[in-house]
Amino acid sequence: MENKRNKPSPARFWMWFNPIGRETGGWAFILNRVTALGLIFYLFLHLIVLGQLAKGPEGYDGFVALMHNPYVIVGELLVVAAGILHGLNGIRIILTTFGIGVTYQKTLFYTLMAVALITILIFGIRMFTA
Amino acid sequence: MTQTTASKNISAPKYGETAWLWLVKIVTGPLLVIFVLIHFIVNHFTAENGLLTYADVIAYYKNPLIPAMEICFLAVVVTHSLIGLRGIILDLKPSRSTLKIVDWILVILGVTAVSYGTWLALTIASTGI
Amino acid sequence: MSQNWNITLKVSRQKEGETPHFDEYKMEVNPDEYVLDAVERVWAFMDRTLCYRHACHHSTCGACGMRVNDVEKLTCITYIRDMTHDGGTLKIEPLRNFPIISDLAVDMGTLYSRLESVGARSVLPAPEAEIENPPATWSADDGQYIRLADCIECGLCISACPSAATSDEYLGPAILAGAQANGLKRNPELLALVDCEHGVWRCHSAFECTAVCPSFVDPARRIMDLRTQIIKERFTRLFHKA
Amino acid sequence: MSKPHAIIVGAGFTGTATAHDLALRGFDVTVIDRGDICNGTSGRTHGLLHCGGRYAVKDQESAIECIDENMLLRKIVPQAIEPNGGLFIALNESDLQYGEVFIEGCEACHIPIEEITPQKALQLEPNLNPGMLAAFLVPDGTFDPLRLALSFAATAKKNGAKFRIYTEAKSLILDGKGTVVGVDILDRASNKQSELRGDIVVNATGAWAGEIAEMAGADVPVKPTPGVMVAYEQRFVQRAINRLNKPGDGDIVVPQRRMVIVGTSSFEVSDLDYVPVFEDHVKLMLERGAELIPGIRNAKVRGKYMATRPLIGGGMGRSSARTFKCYDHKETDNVDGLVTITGGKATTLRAMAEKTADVVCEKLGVNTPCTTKDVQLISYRQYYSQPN
Repeated sequence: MENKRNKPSPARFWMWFNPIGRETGGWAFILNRVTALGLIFYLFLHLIVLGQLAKGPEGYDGFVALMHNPYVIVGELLVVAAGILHGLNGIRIILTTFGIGVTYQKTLFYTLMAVALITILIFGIRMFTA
Repeated sequence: MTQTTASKNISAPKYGETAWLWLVKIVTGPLLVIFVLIHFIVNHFTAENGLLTYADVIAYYKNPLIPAMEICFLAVVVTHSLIGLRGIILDLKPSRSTLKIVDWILVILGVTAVSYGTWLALTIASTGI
Repeated sequence: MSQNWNITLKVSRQKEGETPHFDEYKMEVNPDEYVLDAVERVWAFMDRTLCYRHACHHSTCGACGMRVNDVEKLTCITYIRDMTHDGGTLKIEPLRNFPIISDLAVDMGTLYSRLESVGARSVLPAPEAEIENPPATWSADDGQYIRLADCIECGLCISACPSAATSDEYLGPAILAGAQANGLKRNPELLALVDCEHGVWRCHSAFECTAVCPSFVDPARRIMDLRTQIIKERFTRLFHKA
Repeated sequence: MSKPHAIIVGAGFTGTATAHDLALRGFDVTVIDRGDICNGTSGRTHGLLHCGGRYAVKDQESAIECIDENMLLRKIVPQAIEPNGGLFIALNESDLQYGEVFIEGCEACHIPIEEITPQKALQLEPNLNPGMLAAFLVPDGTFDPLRLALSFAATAKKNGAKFRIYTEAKSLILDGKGTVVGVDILDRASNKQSELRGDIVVNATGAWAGEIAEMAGADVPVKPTPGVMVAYEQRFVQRAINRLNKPGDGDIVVPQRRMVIVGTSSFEVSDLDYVPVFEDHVKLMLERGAELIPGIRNAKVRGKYMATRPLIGGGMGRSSARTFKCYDHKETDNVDGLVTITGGKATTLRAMAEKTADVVCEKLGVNTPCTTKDVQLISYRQYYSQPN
């Protein structure tokens, strides 16, 4: 009587992103995975876009002109935010992984996220006022 | 005697070996934080309003330290992200053969990205001269 | 003192060949009763077809793990008061990541077999069983006291772990914790098991295992400790190659 | 036609142990239970592996069974037992007086006890009531209820026994001549009914034994007697602590993982399937437990629960003997093909199984002796990996 109901399966990958009933560490995991995927996507997009530089001044300057679009700036802010969140959360993972602050991992997470929020805010203000 | 068994288990290469990969990911993480910081600080000080024109970028790349740093940055960020991506794919329970293919794709992708980036940085740096 | 509450139990039901659905049962409870008492009353007085696992009713056997309002709980020690309110609902579901036998009963076979394969010991001498804050005046020969160690093999951690949701090959928190407690130094053969693609490196530090563990095991800490041990051992090997 | 088929109803202590015994004697064994292993009384014991001291004065038959089985279980199933010993402590004059008959009783039942000074007892167990007047070291132990049963079940499975859990006995099949020839079963996981035929049906349902026997018109004089237990969130002692007096309410404290469990009370019920945990009994456990270990008063409650003992014989509550009894219903009710085992307690599960298997073998003319005294049980976890 092979029973497959409720068994782990790759098809249930959305469970990674399900925050219902989860705790601090679980939210941190979701945040980290979402930002990781976003940043990987951005990394390759960024490389392709920078290829414009090789085409000389016309291509690049034309492209930069497009970048002043406020929607694009919001997108850029998202990238910056993702980088900050992933980076600071990464610090928590490294520390706990070597046994440092395991018992304080929740406090650590909240502190780092507070720092992240402030930094993102500063970046946001600068980017929209520049 | 326990030592010999330990060494046997530990040194026997296993496919999907992740101890070293994991360590590389852990080490490249803080490196990236540092790189990003440098990137922003240097960016901010060398170009007042950011690298917004082609000319700015060319001027920025005149300092030979800049393309060197950017290439290192790229290598580290590609390594970190592709090891991370492999970690996520591992969660999807790939078969041994699938994982082998995934590994090859990731390696090719990584090498291509870094070579392309290096070529790009060097091209820009040489344009300026 | 405490007034009774009227609550609704929303119980996940699934017999062989059926698709899962919820059945609702309204009942009056004392909020200081346990969730398992309410489930047991559904079976005793309302619906004899309900299947669920339970045995010791005091957090020793690990049989009664369920998801209560989306959180993994050992239902025999979970007060109804802590999970809902007067007029509220208790949503009861089986643990995730285990095959369902029927309704709330799941098959723990893989968990038990894997715990066996890492030699997780259920009975240990007291000092090895890591009692935090032991009585101040323990005598020197405490080593003779054998005690049933803390992991009750309830599977809550496996159900809560995001890495375990997509791959049944990942050993999972309870098993890695069992290996750590058993000791890599004492059992070097365990290295091969925990240091591989389905072992400690698949943990993504979500700490959910520790958050839901009802029994002081702290699997996340143990997984972190295994990693440090393995990396240290690898460096030692690297520089002592014969 | 080769092997006789025994159906065991109930997968608690007696059911799993009897399955183990019969499997070793070459039977085809099928165990059915409406729940999982140990979902009834067995799972909910406090886990005291009795040395017999508790019964040494009034119920020496039980006491001797206990000490013999205690020593045996330590050898055959160490994976589920903490052999840490126990203490009987006296707190007042009445306890001290009881101490005298206790010593005699233990001698008569060959239970090795050692009187130690209260100072020495406090050295061993610093959390005991410092006002104790006398203390005796005894060879008690503690066991993990589910894992003890699983060890027997695993070994039975290894020897070919089959376990059908979530399978309820709806009725007994009679052949028209008053002989039980099988069980009508309901697979509760699939909601399918079917017939299970066997050469003998063993009713190992403990407190529920009367209900099953009645299906064949047979009678079992079992008196279900629930008791309340309370688990506290600190392991105050390493040994089982007993009050040195006649068995009474809340006079045992048993360490279990990071807890201690105080038990038990004693009352009677009519509906066995759900017995509430009465608050006044919980309070009584606290009061009585705190007499033995004052720290309990400030400890957090981890669990409150109850279990229904299957008491047999004519007595009331605590005065009933704690020994077990095996009924061949051919002799008691002229119903063939049905054997009931009930009474007793966890400590004597192996002996109960031996007795039951002896009766079954005699009825079916099987001549294989019992070997469970010498067979080491396999890991409880293998219950899940052994083929079913």
